[in-house]
Amino acid sequence: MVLPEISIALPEIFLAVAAMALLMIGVFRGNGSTGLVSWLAVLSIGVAAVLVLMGSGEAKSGLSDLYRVDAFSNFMKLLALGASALAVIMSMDFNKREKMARFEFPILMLIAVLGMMVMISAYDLMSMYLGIELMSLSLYVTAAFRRDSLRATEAGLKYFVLGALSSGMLLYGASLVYGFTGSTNFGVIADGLSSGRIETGLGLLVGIVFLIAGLAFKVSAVPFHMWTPDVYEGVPTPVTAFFAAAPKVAGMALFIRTFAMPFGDVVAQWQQIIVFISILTMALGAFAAINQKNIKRLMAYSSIGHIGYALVGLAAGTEEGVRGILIYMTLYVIMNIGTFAIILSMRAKEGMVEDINELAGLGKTKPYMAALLAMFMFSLAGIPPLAGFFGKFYVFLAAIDAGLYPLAIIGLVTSAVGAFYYLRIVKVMYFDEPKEGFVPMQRSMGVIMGVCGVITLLFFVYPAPLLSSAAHAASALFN
Amino acid sequence: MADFNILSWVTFLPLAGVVLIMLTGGKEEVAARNARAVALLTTLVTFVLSLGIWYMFDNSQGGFQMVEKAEWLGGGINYHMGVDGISMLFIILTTFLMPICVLASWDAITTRVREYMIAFLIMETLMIGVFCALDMVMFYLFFEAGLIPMFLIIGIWGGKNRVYASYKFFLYTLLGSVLMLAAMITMYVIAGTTDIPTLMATNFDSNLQLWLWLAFFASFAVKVPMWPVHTWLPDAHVQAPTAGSVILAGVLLKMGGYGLLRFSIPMFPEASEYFTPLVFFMSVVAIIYTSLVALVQKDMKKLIAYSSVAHMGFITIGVFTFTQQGLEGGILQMISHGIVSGALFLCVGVVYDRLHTREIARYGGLVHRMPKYALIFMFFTMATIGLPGTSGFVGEFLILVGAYQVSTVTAFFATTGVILGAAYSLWLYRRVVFGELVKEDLKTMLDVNKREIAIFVPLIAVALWIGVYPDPFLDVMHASVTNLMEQHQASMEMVKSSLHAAK
Amino acid sequence: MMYVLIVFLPLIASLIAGLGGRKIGDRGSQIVTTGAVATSAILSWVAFFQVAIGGNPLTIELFTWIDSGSFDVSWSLRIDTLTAVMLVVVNTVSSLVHLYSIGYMSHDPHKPRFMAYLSLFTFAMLMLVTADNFLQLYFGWEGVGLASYLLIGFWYKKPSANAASMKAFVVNRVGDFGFALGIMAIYLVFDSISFDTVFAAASSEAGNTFNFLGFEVDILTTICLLLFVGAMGKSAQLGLHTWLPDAMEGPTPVSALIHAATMVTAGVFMVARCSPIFEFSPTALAVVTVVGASTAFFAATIGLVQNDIKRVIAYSTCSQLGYMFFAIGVGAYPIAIFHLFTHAFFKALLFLGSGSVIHAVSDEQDMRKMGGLWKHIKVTYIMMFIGTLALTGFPFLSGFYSKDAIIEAAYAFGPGVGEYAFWCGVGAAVMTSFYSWRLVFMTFHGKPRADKEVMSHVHESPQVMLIPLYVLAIGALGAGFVFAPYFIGEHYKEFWGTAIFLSETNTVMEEFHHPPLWVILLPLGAMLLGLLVSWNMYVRRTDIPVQLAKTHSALYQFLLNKWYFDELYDYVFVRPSKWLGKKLWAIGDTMIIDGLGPNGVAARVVDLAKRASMLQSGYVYHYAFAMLIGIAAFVSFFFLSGGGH
Amino acid sequence: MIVATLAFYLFAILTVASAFMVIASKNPVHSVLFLILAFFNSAALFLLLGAEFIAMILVVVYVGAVAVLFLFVVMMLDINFSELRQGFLNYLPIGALVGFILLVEILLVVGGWHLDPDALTVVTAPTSELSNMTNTEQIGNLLYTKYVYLFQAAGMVLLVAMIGAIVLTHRQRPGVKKQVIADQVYRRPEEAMAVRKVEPGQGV
Amino acid sequence: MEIGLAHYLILSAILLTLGVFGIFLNRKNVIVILMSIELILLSVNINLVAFSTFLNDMVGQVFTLFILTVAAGEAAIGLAILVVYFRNRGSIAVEDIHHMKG
Repeated sequence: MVLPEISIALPEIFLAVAAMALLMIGVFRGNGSTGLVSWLAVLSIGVAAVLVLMGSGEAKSGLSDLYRVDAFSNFMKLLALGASALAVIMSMDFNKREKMARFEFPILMLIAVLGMMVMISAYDLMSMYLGIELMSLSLYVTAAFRRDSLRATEAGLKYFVLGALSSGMLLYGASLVYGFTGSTNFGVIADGLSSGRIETGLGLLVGIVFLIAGLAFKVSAVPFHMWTPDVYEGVPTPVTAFFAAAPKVAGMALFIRTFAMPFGDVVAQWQQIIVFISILTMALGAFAAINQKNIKRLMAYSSIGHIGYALVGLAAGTEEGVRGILIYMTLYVIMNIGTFAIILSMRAKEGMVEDINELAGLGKTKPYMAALLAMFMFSLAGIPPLAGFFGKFYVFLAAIDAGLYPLAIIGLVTSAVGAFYYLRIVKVMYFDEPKEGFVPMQRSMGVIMGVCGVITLLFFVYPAPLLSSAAHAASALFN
Repeated sequence: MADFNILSWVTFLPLAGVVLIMLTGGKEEVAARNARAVALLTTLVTFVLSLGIWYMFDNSQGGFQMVEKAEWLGGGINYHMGVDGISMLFIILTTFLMPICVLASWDAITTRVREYMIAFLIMETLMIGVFCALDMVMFYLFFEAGLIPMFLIIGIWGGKNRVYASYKFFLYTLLGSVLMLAAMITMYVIAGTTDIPTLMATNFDSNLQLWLWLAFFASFAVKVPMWPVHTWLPDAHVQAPTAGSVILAGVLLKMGGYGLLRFSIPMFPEASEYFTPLVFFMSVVAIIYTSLVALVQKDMKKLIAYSSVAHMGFITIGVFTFTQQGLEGGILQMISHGIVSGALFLCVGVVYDRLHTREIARYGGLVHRMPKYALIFMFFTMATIGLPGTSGFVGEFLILVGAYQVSTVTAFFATTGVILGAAYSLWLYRRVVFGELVKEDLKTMLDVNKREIAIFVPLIAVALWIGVYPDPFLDVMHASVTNLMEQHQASMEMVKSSLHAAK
Repeated sequence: MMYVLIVFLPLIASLIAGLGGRKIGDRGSQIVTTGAVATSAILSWVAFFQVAIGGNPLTIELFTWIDSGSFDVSWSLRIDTLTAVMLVVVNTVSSLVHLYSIGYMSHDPHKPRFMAYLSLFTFAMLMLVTADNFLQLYFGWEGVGLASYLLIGFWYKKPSANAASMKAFVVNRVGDFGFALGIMAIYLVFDSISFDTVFAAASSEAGNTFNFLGFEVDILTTICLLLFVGAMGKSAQLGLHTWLPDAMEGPTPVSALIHAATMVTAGVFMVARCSPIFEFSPTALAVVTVVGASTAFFAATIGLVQNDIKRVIAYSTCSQLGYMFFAIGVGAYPIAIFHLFTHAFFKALLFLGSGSVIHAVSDEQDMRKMGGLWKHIKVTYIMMFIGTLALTGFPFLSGFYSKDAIIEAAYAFGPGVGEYAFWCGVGAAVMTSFYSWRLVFMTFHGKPRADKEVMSHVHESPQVMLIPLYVLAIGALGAGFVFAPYFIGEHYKEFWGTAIFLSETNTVMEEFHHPPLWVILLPLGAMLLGLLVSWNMYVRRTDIPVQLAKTHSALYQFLLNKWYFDELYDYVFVRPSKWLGKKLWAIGDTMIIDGLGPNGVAARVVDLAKRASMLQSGYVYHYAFAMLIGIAAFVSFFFLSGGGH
Repeated sequence: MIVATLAFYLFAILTVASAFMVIASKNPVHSVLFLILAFFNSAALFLLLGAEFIAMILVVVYVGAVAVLFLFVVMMLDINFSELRQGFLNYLPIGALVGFILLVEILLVVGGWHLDPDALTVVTAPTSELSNMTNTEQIGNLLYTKYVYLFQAAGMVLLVAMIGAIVLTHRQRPGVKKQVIADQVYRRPEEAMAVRKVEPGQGV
Repeated sequence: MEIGLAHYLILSAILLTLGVFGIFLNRKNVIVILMSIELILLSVNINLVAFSTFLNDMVGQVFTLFILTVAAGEAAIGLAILVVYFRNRGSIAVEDIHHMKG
């Protein structure tokens, strides 16, 4: 068990080494090196992405069966890596401007990414736990990174307390699963369940419930979502942007893998719970956002709602469902990054602003930015032909294919309710009288929002690459 | 010409205009002037090109023509375009109204002209796309996407209460169409494709048909709009800028009727048959109810908006008679209503541009200062009343003839709408145009200028043409409508025979 | 070609005058329109002799109109005797009215518009009478409605004119409502709406039934009654007559042309045209008789007390139309058309004459402010006198031939509705005579009641106005005498040819020639009675009317207010509609639909949104508790649903 | 056997009681101390179960490091305990109800656990007889071979914890003199001292 | 009476419940919440070790070891965050932590 075994974890190993190397650079060169470290972090993520791509596409488990690499994991890893890289880029300028530029920040993000990679490839309850903790601990720290801000530290504290509670729940679930199946390995559990060697008693189901609680917390599904709005609002905006994208991807990947692989054969048992969670999540996301005045908080509820839609695909419990989630999450990440690039550019003379009303008249003062934001909002609302629509389409396709008509209809209705608050932003930008405009934005932000915008707008022209790779990735879980 | 994908060209040509407008910069005034010119040019070229569709159209063929097909989303969801006798005229209607809309906004829109024109051109692409699409997902794409530019048009360039109206418009229609989306997905799951011609030939289970029909109806009824889901329309119309109202009344409402023709009837024949009484009831209520409401309106646009609801009630009746006259009348009436009510909104726009109010009581005696305007307005008032010789009559009468064959009660009550229609339209005309010219600010109003005449003349010409010699229009429809009816009858026969077998 | 010209010349003239009126000027448009219509009139006479007297009807198909399945309609000109008669009436009167208008409207600033409207009307009327299918008939029908609307409201400054024009249009629409339903029923039954097809097939449907509004009813009766509703609207029959008196708000030439001679007779024409259907429905004919007779009587009663000179004539028209209808009802279509023909002359004469009077007294229409005018406008006086004689059925004038024939036909029809019609007719004749002479006496005789200023300006009308009077007077004097043999006399069968269909059982046309003597004398007596009473009250002892009005004030008011029809309709239809409209708007739309629908839902959504964000209290322990509740709920779910195994 | 049973009950009851006191005592210092007690008792329970290494680690790591860290922080934050509000009871009924339901349900579930003979066949790393290998050895054997990658990952977690703790709490106060070794090393004689020729009799 | 697995599981369940109670019934200060979390982790550990023993499987104990390691790190970070929060707010009372809500 020497080199061949390692190769499947090459990107992760590279990231770990890179993180430590950057740490040393940072330590030796001090905070003046933040920019350098950030770019190097982006570079490392890029290299990791290349390594992921270079790995063979076929599914295999390794590292003593703790780890699995397949088309699904590759898809999700690339997504998480991409989202993280953009988040790092977006954070640089902000951090410098807000005087919180410290070299540990990109390193923590890098380690969080490492955690996500471990989560995505986890094939054992233990690797799952360690992945989650690696990611979460980094995130707790980044949340409170702006340690002189009351709001950020409060957010960090809340996030930490609830996150720790949730991992406690997850662990308790894991222990029950271990006890009632006799193994922590996904493959063994799956075999046991499908062969009928392990009976699906209440004990296992309660274990699954606790597992769901832990995982649902990570993707912020109702009723385990409560941390999300407060944390999104409190933490520095680039961190919010980061939180809203990559960890969700990783959490969702883990959610899918856990429920498609070890518990794939007991769909009927957990399906109703996921359906229930999904409905609650969609509804809460749609309703609670209506009253928000802070755009970050609004985006928090928006992301809750979107997770609800993605969970619709999981509730279907089919390959189509997973494909739907993959498409959904990809488009969600793109729209979200784009939106946050704009939020990060909401800078008045006095500094950053987060009130939605500050956007008033943006259609006049900054027409292109407004157009992009409007597009993201319509896309998030799922209005065709923008990309967001296709995500919803495939998710609900899976739900209806699985016969979950009420779920699909409730979901679609809540999406109409949700459109209400997305429209409000458009309304503020275009229908209201202009306020004083924002200061010019940074070029990198412009590029990011522009690219995301183009993808969002023109996705419908050439959707095939995403659709086929998502289908390929989904099929890896169901064979 | 064989390889020339004319439908795609017509559909996406307006986007070229969008790009051009985006490229033209410069000072606000210059940019605005350029935007207007480009928009006008683009819409005109599109119109001319769309006439090519008509030229190439084979009247004797009942199926889809000029079909284009390409791989798109995969899994039976393709880029598929084509026209038949039902959809072709709507495309022409759209391209015909667009240059008029651009002209109508020439002076009326002074702020953000570039964005305005861009919104309109995008709107045009989407509207044409709706009528060309032969794939449900594509249809839905175009159908829904139209909400965005319209929302902006109402919200940015609209009247005082525009925010409420635009929200109402957007959310009302969105809520209706998400149900349609659910139904579309269900159909896709069953049939494995979203290809419209294939789905037309697919037989859905009777029970399921009812649900699917209702879901589609939810969307189309809102769009049409039918009573009691019509309340968004008066608000949207009142607040929208003139050209927005024209498009709204002229084309957007037609999408609902077109959808019924394209989906509900051919795909769910049994359900359509089953729900016909409901549709008739709703339509008749719409006709009488909204006519009465129109009678007491104080706002010109609101009155016309309510009259639109009543007219659309006729159309839904016609469509659901499943008779040749009813169906053809319904289609023709949609075209006619597109032109006539559009023209009426333009008429309102003319005086609104001058006095900036739509309150009926603020007007009176306009004929003294604006005889040409009075004549034009009179013509369209008569056309909306359905005076024989104008387009409004032919469609309306065919619908009623069709309805009479199916249900005399429906025809009877629908015909009462003819009386009420005359009452509210003439009442409006009388209050605005006739009477003594007493209000000071009216005394300086100018008659329609050349640009405005250029807007109205084509509309009058077409309205008269359809009224006097509608054959070219009807000829286009015959084959397709016959096709539709035969399909419908065949499936009804099948149901009957299977019922017999079951017994 | 000639026939096409007859129909379309007025349209072309109308377009030239209407759209190019400013270019060619007042004079130009007058010449164009009058010339065109006059040409049409001359051609019409040619046509009359070719078709009616010569007996070769023909149909010219122009081009397809609507073609949808078996619903196939063309624009075409059907010229048979009935049409030819109507062409003559329409074009003759119309060209005279055009000519008259040149004088009458000489002070009006909108002459081209007026002329254009008149020609437009003429065109529509011609389309109506030349129709060879029901839809074209409907086209003309609505077209004349439009022209009538435009002309009544010609003086758009006057609110009363605007109201009257709208009323005319809407009330006519009510009639059209029935007409349209009738056409649809015809199409349903016969699968065609072309006259030839329908008339040929009518007999085969006799006695069959179909479902209408949920009732099984006789097909032909239903169709006939529906069509008759249309005729009632256009011809101002009892119930739908209210618009006609108000229509007098229009310029007087319009009243003469449209509301006396031509348009209002369209209903009569239509029913006559449909004789092949009506003949198979005795029930429908009975209804026509009763309505016609009642109208004749009813309108005459109102005419007794009216003070507006034009309104008197208007009610007279209404009453005369009633005559025509009950003539049809008893099966005497030729007589009805004959009365239509003669009536056109003398009624137009009366209207134009009264127009001349109004013109003379500075646009005053109230007869109470006239009197003693005969010395000042002698020509007009004579003309009016001739018209009155003709109307009241003075022997050997035109009215005598047609009106008496109607009364006799009613008698000949026999008991029941015939008898009712007969007595109504006689009663109406008395009153006709009374109010017609009353008009003459009040206007021309006695002391002048106008003020000095007006009297000093009284003057005879110009020649351009008088020439039409002369021509019409000739018609009023001689039309009956000349044409009676053709229309209703021994040649009537050859004359009408296939244009009018009489069933085999219908022998009225034979029988009315041989009534008892008292029946022949009765109308004459009625006329004399009316004349005498009128002379007594308005020339000899002018205090009687006042006293009568006082002693029978209820009756007087009842008549003066036109049996309170307008008030009744206002109360039953107009107000409730408006009230309902308001309520539907305020309660239906705003409160219920919007309240429960979008606004209500939006409000609930916002409420829910508030609640949802209240859940987010900010306290960590609440959040943790929510998680706990979630877990507890899911675990309980498994326990309750017996999950596992 | 009875000794083992008694021992279990003793330690179990003590664990529960001290756990209860952790959340119930007013003074957080007491809470920490009860926590330590709970850990000790659990360690004893682990011994009863034969997990010696875990028991030891629990005492060493948990009591020795984590609990003491808690204690440090409690002391350091210098909280005025009298001001801490007591809101324990007004929230109790519903919370207790939900918690109680959950507890009962879990008890019902775990009470129904029985050893599935089949399940044993899937065991990943069977425990060997005590005579062959000690518990510590077994763990070591697994940890450094099979689970070495997770072990490394755990190391990363600790690294994060370290970075995090430093990033968050480490402050450089101005005016505090710190030893900068590099500076000291790089210090050259020329900077530190100057050789002056002192003219005799004139002083410096 | 034989001490079976169930006994340990019941003990663990009680500890879990106590830990959970400690989190949401506690109004005093955040440190107690952190301690409650430690209790929950303890209950998990008891579970795992018990299962490990009764399944004759070492994996449970290895898992426990990882949990202990991670828990230590978690505690460190948790306390660090608590400290920075205290520096900003001057209080760690649970009820004071509700700056953001809605």
